[in-house]
Amino acid sequence: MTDLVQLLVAGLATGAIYALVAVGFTLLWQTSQTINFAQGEFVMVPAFFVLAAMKFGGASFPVALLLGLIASLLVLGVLFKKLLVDPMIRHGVLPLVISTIALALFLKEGVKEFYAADAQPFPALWATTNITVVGAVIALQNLVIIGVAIAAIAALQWFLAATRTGRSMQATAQNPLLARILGIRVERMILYTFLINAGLVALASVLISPIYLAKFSNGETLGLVAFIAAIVGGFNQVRGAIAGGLLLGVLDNLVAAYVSTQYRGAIPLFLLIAVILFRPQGLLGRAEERSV
Amino acid sequence: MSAVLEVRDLKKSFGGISAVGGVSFEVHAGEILGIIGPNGSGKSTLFNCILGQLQPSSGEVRIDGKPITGMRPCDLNRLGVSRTFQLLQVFPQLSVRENLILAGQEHQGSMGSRLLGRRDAGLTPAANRMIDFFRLASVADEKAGRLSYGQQKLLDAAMAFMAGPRLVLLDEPAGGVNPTMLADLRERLRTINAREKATFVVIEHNMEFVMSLCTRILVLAEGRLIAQGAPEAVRRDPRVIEAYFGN
Amino acid sequence: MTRARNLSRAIAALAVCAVLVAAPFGLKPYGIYLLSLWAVMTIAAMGLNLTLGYAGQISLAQAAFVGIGAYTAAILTTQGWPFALAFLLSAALCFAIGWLLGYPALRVQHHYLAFVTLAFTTLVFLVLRNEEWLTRGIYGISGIPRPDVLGWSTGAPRDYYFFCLGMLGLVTLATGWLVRSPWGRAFMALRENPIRAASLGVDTRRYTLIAFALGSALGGIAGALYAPLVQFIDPTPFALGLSLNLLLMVIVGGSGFFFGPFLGALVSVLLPEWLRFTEGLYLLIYAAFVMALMAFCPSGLLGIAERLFRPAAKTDDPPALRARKTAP
Amino acid sequence: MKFHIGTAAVSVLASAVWLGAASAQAQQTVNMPDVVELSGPGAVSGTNWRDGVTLAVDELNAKGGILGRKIVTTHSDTQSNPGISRAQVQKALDGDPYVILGPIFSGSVKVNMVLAQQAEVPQFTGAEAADITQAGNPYIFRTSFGQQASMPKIANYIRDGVKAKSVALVWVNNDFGKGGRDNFAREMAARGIKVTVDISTESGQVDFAADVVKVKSANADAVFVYTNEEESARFLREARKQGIRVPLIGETTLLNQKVIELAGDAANGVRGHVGLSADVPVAAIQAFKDKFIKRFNYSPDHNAIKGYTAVHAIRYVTEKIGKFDRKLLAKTLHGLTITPQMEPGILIETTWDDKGDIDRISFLAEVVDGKQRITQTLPKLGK
Repeated sequence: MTDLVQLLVAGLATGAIYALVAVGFTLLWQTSQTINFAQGEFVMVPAFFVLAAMKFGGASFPVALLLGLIASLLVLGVLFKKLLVDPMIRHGVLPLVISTIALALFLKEGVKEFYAADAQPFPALWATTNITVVGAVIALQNLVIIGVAIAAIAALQWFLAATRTGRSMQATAQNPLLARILGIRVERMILYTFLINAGLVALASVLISPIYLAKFSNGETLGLVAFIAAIVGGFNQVRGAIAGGLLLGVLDNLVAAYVSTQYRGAIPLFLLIAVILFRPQGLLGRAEERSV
Repeated sequence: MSAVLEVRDLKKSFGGISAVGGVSFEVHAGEILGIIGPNGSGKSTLFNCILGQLQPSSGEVRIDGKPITGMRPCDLNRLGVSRTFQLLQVFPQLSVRENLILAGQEHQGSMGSRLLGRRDAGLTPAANRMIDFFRLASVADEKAGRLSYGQQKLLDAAMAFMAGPRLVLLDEPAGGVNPTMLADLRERLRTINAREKATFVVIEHNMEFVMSLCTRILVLAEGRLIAQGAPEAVRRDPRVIEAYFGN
Repeated sequence: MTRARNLSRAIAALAVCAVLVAAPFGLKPYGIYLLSLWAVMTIAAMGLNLTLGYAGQISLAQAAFVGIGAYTAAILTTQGWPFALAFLLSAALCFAIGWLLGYPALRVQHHYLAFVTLAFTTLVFLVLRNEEWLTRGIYGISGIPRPDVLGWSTGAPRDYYFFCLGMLGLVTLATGWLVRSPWGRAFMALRENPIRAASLGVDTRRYTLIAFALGSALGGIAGALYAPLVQFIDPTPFALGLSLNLLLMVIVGGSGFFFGPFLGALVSVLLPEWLRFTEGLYLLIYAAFVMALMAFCPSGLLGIAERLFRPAAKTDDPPALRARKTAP
Repeated sequence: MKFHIGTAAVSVLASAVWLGAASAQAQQTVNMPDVVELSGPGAVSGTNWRDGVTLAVDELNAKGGILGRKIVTTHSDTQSNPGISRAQVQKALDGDPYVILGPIFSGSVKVNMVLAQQAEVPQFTGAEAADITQAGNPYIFRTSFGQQASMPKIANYIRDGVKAKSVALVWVNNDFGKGGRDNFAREMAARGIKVTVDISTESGQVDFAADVVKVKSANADAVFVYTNEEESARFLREARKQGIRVPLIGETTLLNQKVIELAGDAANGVRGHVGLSADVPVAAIQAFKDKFIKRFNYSPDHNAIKGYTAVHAIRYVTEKIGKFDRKLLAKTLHGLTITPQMEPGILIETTWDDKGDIDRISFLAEVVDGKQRITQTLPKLGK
């Protein structure tokens, strides 16, 4: 029982991170048909922005966090869109997939060559104390992660649904042409989604780095699981991504604990294949009309 | 005359909204049947249901009395039913000749012979005849993607005839084609109809084109058959006028 | 025009063959090894080019098939089976598995398919690593023998290079025949417009499965040649990285161009050598190069070549990329 | 199309010429190529090794090299891939080297030690997998304990020091961890100590909650953790969080300064065996560590020491035999003991046996408030 609670909380914490990353991933897909194979690296990089600001810029941690966020928005948001996505989007999906794959390699190697090849400790945002619930020891960090992630996504949901800009963004996602006719500044809306994605990954980065440590290769698995979460949950649904993320996080822990550690990596993949074959729109997703 | 194509009480609805609400008709060997109707009257849906692109909600489609409802498009085509699409559907990266050979190759020999046999599946002469017939000789080796719209339209039609089909369904063949070429196209269709004894069903907006081409006309409105008969009769039919111009 | 082109083509082809045959005599074992590796990788990339470039089905599973092929060959030959038999079995096995993997492709497209195949690669890696009784797990299989072909021992680097080159030659001829046959035409139709293809009697379902199976079989063949080349295999080289790498080879060379994989594999195999002077930075440079290429000429190096030498043919999207837009 | 073929032809030629040109050596130098993991999973170890080698080479060249010849060392990247490593070692051999340094991944070593053997070139590897020196290859030399040497030490410690009757085993499922795990399990069986739970973890794994839960529910007398640096740190944190009371035992890596730095307080109380590490209280090693940090501004791990000492050992033996003779080098090194008096760069007295395995003193240590403290020094096996 206590074990179960233990596993659930840990799983939810990890899952919350997957969710954050997956949400950004789906946003990009919806508004600009960008499948970002570098999404995992996007989570890895901001932590190093922060570390670099402290190491080279001699900034204090809070300042460094701010600088890191700004850098993320600029590099992973604006530059990513302007330099990589915009020139390529007209060629269709595949070239963009290819260059995000290359981008992932680029970011990894860049961090390895110019910062460090080994894992770096990352300052915690809050006291690393534990609390005990029905015998299970739960790190405050985990609860904060879950809380912040859910809050962030809820805020995003609200923004998309309730604000003018948010609705314009959704319109852009559903039918750019019509949106343009309706006088929505589509280009700007798309840019917003890229900024939001950058913000989400930066948030994920500072949330996990204190626990998972900052390392150039951290993105590899994270990005992959985030994709899977997005697809399993429902590619065209923000809440789908959340569900997918949490589900995978919990599942991973339960499988490792009660089934097999050697094949823990396989379970999300089976889930992915099953979902794609039997419910391509995802567990919570809407089916998209596909006809001639 | 026996019916080449029989449609019985065909219904198709998308999530409650009925696009085709119980349509029945027959097409006889050698005739050129036109189907007209205002936008959203269900013409294209009807087509796609007949041709297996969409699953009809209910009803039956027969070719030569043989039920083919829900048959895969490729098998249907092998039975000698071919079609053109409302929007251009050529293979832009293949040359005109390759497009035509492709249109015929699956009707030749077996999978094995298509791998090990001749590269053109013996269709070059047929393709060249088709090219001459549609006056595409000047661009025969160009990639289809580089042809003018009108030329692509001709190629599109030519592909439909490549396998010598018994029944051809043409979805707005006249769409976006300039008048001179239109007359040309009409002539070609007539000739083929006469020469190959091919049966045509034509969906068209262009009244003049339909009236001058077809031997019989069906009028569709809101997914139902509201009138049919010879071009002149239909032209005068008040229900048709109402359907088009409302009141 | 065609006769003149064919002639010069033949001459160029002969020139290349001459170079490939002469090369090992001017090279040290290292160079020969790299060229052998190039030949093997080219075969794998040709397989992917068939699936992706011609039939328009994106697949990230090629590494898995190279792995399956390599392990089949390694396990059987170290058990004393004749290479020829192991070789054929590798190809057959990959053909069968590839056929099965094709079924998802009938249901889903684009990124969905990419992720199914990606998942498959990772699953195969896990099996190779965890099923020690079969694959010796992380320890890998060593002492893989190089074959004797009709009494000709390919043990020495140069001999084995010629063996790989011969295989590459055969595969090239076979694939060349295939893509020019009605099958190849049907593949391209599948890539450019499956709906229209179906309406012309092309059995899209069957051709999709065939495309997957054949592409995978070539992957298996590459694997069966890779194992005796390195003479040791463990699961690590057959992880997702190789799939991505092969994908890059096809795209960089020019997806849908018959000779694209040759060039792509050449770049990917020799780049570290060319960029030696940059110390650790060559991966960075490669990545930057790929991104630039995608931005300016997504049809790959051969696309550039076409642009340069045939201004008439204004290179727009490469065939493989254009596909998706008309797909349902 | 012809142009395409043309392009290909040209590039093949170009590359051919290039490869031919590559690896030409000037006369009055000695060629000691280094083939190691600089990218991929092995990048961290490989980078340390490379920098250790670089440091040693530069020191020696500053003092005039070996027998008056400057050392030329090119570093090539195996990408942690056996296939590539074979290529790179082949290339090194084509350059007619005096010795070959690296690689570290035993998979890679298994591929190419055969090549070095055929070419009769001594190879100094950082690999620790047991079977490498079992094949009777007279040209392979370790630079640290093989797992077959270190695991008995840790096993004895668990039996006599910790007095554990049962142990939970956590290992990383890669080239390094699997070998250690198998040797460890064997030693446990030999000493009648029960392995209650055997948990494989992924390299790069971040969430160890499930693994720690399993360890807890196995309630063994001790936990043996054999994973790479950052995974070790993450595991320790999770273990501390879930309040594991039983002793956490490690072999070298777990007590590594890097792990302590990453795990923070969670590392306190960790005990185990330390073969070679930059943290042992030996003046020479501390001096090396300072030099290293000063030069590369990061803290070296044992792989850096492996590379550093290897180069110095080669220097010593070569000048001992007075000429550049590969066979003689290999022959002399077998059964040779080098002490810091003879060769300061060896850092600790080291003996190579007839199989190329290494023998050194080693240490039992414990992490006390963020520092590794040596509790006992284990004698060389030989004595």
